[in-house]
Amino acid sequence: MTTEASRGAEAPPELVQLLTPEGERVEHPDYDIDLTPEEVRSLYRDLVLVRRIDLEAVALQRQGELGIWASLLGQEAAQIGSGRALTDVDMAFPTYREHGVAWCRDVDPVKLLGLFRGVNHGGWDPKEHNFHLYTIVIGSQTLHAVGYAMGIQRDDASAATIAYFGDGATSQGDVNESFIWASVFNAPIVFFCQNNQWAISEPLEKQSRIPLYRRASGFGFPGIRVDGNDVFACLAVTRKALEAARTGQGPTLIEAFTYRMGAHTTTDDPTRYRVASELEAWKLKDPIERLKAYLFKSEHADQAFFDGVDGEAAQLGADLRRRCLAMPDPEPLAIFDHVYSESHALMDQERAQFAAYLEGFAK
Amino acid sequence: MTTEASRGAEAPPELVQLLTPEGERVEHPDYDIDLTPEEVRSLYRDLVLVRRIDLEAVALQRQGELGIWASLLGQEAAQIGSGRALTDVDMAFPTYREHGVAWCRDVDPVKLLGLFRGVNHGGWDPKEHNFHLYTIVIGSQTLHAVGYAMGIQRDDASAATIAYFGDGATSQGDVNESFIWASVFNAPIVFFCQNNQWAISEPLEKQSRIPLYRRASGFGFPGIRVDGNDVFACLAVTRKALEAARTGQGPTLIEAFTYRMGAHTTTDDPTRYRVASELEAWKLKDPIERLKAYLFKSEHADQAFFDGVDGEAAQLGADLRRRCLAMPDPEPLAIFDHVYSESHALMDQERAQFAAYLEGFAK
Amino acid sequence: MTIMSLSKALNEGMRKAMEDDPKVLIMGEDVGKLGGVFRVTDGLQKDFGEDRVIDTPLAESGIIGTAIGLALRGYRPVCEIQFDGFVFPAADQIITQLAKMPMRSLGAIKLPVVVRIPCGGGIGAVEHHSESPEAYFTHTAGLRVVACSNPADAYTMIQQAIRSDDPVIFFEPKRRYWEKADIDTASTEWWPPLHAAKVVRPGTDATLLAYGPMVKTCLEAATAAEDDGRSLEVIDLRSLNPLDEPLVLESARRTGRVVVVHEAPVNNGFGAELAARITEQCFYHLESPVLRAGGFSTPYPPSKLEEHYLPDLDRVLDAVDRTFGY
Amino acid sequence: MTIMSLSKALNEGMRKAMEDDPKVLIMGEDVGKLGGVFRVTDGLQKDFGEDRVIDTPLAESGIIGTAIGLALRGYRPVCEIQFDGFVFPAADQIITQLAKMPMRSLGAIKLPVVVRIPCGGGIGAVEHHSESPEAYFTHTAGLRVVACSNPADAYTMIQQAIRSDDPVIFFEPKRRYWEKADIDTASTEWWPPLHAAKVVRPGTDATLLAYGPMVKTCLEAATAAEDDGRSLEVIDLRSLNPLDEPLVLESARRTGRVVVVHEAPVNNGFGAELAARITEQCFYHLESPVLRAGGFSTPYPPSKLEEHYLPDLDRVLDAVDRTFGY
Ligand SMILES: Cc1ncc(C[n+]2csc(CCOP(=O)(O)OP(=O)(O)O)c2C)c(N)n1
Ligand SMILES: Cc1ncc(C[n+]2csc(CCOP(=O)(O)OP(=O)(O)O)c2C)c(N)n1
Ligand SMILES: [Mg+2]
Ligand SMILES: [Mg+2]
Repeated sequence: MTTEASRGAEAPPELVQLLTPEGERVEHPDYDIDLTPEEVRSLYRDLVLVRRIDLEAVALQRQGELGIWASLLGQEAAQIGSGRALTDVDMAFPTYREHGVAWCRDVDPVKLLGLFRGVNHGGWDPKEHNFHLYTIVIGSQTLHAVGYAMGIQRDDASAATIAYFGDGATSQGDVNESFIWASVFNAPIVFFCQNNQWAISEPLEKQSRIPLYRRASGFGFPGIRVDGNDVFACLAVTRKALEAARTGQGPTLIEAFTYRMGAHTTTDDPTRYRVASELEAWKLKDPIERLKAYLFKSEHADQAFFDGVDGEAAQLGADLRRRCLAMPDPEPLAIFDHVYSESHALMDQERAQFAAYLEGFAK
Repeated sequence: MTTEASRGAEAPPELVQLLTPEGERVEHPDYDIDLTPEEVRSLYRDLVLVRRIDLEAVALQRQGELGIWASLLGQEAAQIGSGRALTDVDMAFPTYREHGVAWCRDVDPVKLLGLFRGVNHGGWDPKEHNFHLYTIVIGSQTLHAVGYAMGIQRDDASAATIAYFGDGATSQGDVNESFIWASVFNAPIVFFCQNNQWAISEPLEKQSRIPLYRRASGFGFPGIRVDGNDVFACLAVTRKALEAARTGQGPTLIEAFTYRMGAHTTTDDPTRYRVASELEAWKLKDPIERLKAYLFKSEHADQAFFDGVDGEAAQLGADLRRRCLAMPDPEPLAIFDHVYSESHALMDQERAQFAAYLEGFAK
Repeated sequence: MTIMSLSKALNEGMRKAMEDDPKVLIMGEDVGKLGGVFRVTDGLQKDFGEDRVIDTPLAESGIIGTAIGLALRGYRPVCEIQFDGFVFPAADQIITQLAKMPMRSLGAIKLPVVVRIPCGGGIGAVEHHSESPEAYFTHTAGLRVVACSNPADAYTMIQQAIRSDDPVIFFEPKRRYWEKADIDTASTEWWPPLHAAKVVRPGTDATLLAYGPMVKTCLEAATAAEDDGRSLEVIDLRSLNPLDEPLVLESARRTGRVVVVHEAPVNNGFGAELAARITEQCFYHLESPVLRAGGFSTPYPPSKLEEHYLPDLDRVLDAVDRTFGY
Repeated sequence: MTIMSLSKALNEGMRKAMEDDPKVLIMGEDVGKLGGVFRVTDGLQKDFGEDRVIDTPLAESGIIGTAIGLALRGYRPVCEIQFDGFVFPAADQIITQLAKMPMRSLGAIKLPVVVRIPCGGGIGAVEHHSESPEAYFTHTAGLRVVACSNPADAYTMIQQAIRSDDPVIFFEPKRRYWEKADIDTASTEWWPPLHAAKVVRPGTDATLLAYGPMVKTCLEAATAAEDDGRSLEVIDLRSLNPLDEPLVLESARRTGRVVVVHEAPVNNGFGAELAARITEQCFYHLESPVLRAGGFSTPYPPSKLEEHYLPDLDRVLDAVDRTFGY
């Protein structure tokens, strides 16, 4: 099995790259991007801040403040690049790991912690941010995203939908059905697959024997592989795909070739199934380091800027920790809230009975 | 919508054909077949007899002897061609329409009638014929077929599995999951899709915007489209795919491009959703007519032969009718049989209670 | 007033809902030109177009999953599952997403999705075409589950279900599709709430609880029982979740004898919930245990056996007799 | 004798089954190198190879569907569903194929497939990781449904389930995986049949019926009740379908009071079936209705609320008190 090859450190030929691991800008025949120094610095800031949020969450879990956490470590560029390609009217459907995209959609980071702390199952209003709730059942959200895109068509709106999912998710029936619906209805959607090489302990070859972006060809729409650790390339490729969707050209599958640098979640132990050398190889392709190198070389930023961002990050982390600890626990009777949006006899009955029961204890 | 184009009468270029609708033998770079006149006549006989079985079943349904029937009219060549490509050790997983394949697997035609008459849900022993029971839930059997093929691998046997399904089935999650399993495990399986242009009232473009055989490319294995009304081509293409499977070269998807000349089932009314001209166009491509024309031209058969086959068909039909009417109804208590293969307290209890209840009436 | 079959009443109800609200969509397999295999959506695509009456690819999970997405965008999809036995590929989307997403969102999301399921046996069909899967859904919190039993209710209940902001699993009694009744679609008279049960025949000696196809069977049983001098009350539950408990309990206390009738297998069927609930709350009023006349705890048999499998007038009366044996 | 956790007991049981029968296979997500997220299959791939311990693609329908195919070829697959809440994508293959194919074949086909499902809450997990979906399967004819509650049973029951020629849904009490007990794997002593229930604590005043994770909770409740001078009998059902009716009914008749305890939502849960069945057959022996202490009829709540959602010692005793209120 070509384990190394299929998730190896050297990028396969067909991969779109605009910024090398060494921080060199390179050209690509079909994709280019033209950013002001200001915009590049802003992307760098995004990357650093979301990594900091992630690190803080991992720490909070270690200290028992969160039940579990799914780290995005290593996938910052894929998430910020695609997330910044979205316009306000576009709608995003995340998995449980898109903390970077949430950041781009202005979801207060502390709201992401709610479900991992166990105070709720989803703490923000999707409509407010055009960012759907995290979905834990692998692949389900891809169908929701296509349905939403069909709604956009019926509204005659110029907007697009983006559905996030992982390499493992590509094996689920729902994800493949979403490809079918999207192509048959020519829905305005971008399928953004973060191939981080692993589905918990299973390497990519347990899900596919060919590069994932090629899956789209079987359904009649374009698929493309992008360097998922290159924020420029992710931004450029996603922008183009979203624009195609908005202008009636239908779906695109983007495979962001990246790496899950951390454990699957804080409860996972990767040493049981993958070799340390793999991580080392990928560290050389770190999405933040390469952008930092580029900013230095291009003299778009100086030390003061980097120090500033680091300081901001430190503060963001401290602030997040403080507000996490301050999160109120839900009331016992909240168990019965929002199960139905209209009144429901059984909910009223069980709520009343449980209230009386708790009363009894109070006495 | 290119309705006509996608299920039009003129065969698309990429289609493998060895016998034209006019009965001319043609060459194909990758596929050929070398049959003795005897073998060709035998294929003709198969086609005529299964059509006769089908016609008789339709008549039986009209007369109320069957609850429903799914006709194979027009798909004889796809089924006989692929069915005759199978060896005894190969295993076939049909839908509910593979009466022609059942014929090739030596399943007594009257046994096919059981489930349509309502005396059972499946009347033959799959192991005895290496022909699985009919599966009504669209797509489910494709996963069973892949699992069976994985078993063949574990047995180190030189055998293959063939999974039958329709154009509509390609939209089901299960079918796409079966493609994934097959490619990841390189299972010895042939996916035989009879694209008869319709899923009840839905034309192909409701399931896919590209030719179905191309679906395989998204999963990393070969897909090929064959003229489903050409028994030679179906035999040649299926043989090659089965041999590839048996020799460790993994799965192949075959799209047999054909046409459902009858209603979806005897309860369906196609006039509600398709134009008569479509059927007329396809009649010119009838699988039996073209082989008959070939046999005449090649002088491999004379009128006496054709008369003989017709006589055999008439007898088969009469015989089938007689034995259908003679089928015994199941006993009431059979409701509880075979639900579990080992004894089960609840079955025993309910069986006893119901027996007593029936007793009560007897008295 | 117009004489209408149950299937036509559903068709008219959906038509009305689509006229009243442009956000209402119909989606499913063969619901367009064909009008569905039971013609329940007949003519709707012709009149409302392909954007509002959508022939979908052949995949139930896809139907429910995309319906959820459309609902998130503000639409009100009415999904047709072609037959009861084909709802299971959609089980995950219904149970983990449709039922739970509103609570997941702390109320920010409403999912006004109706899932229409023709259900039950008695039409001589092949496997998977005669099942009664309601218990899978009554056990799933977050769903409302209703079943119509006659044309008039079909006409009003489908409209109420479509208006509901919660997901509704809507069961249609297949074998009653062709039953006719006089319906006044113009009538502005008050409609009973979607979740209200109905006493369809008052009685004093025992209560028959039914829904969907078994309501008619129970009414016939009650008529037959009358000749033996037994007065049976028949209640059409109409709604399984939530249950109209007050009405059911009042009747149970009054008659002291209850028989639950449904086509689904008895084992862990909805009848079990009714029996447990009624017994808990009417313990001292019951002259006999709540008995269940239902399908046997086996897969649905070949159609030649369905007359034996399904509860019929005799099986219902046999159960009633047994309640008098205590 | 070796001290073993419940998860280790399952692991040893499967190892034994694989040694005894080369046709036994393990399949599922992450069951190989990782040994499953709960390590229940730890080390099995190393010792039996990738052909017998199969890391599958990430799709539950595919897992069950291909397991059926392997069974048709003569294998005995043991499938792991990673968490209770992820069994639903496989619902169609389990309900329409695994459960019904043997009957469909008139007995020509046997499907010795085991579906292992870690179930229940109490471990502070996120959504979909704490559910108790047993009622969906007890209502599905053709399946055998069992639940182990302790290491010793885990060791024997998993082997018996694998030996069964019928499909078995095998529930494992997640939060009890780490509970330890002394197990004599060498012992040749008689094993109770897979479908036999067990009186795990004899008592005279009331009967507690439980299975899986709630057995321990009920034992604790019985101990606490003793101090109030109440003698509670605790029965570990072990098998939900078929049910060990004789043992359950005998106890119910003897004590006259029964409380059913499970984590699943009460509404149409398995407790409803027990209540209906017991009441029907012990009507004159019951001093009070069979009461149910279970999860509320809502989706499983965020983990900060699970201690309130799940029946605990107090909720069980409260139900017991109420049976004495009649
Ligand atoms: C239907 C379903 N099955 C199993 C799981 C358990 N599970 C959670 S994450 C995961 C792996 C997902 O891998 P991938 O799609 O590559 O996403 P990643 O976690 O790598 O971002 C699995 C199996 C689940 N959440 N949903
Ligand atoms: C899961 C499922 N959904 C719906 C149906 C109802 N149904 C029976 S046949 C059919 C169309 C199948 O079309 P296709 O796959 O092209 O096969 P064909 O009948 O044309 O041979 C449908 C929707 C079913 N049997 N199973
Ligand atoms: Mg991954
Ligand atoms: Mg077709």
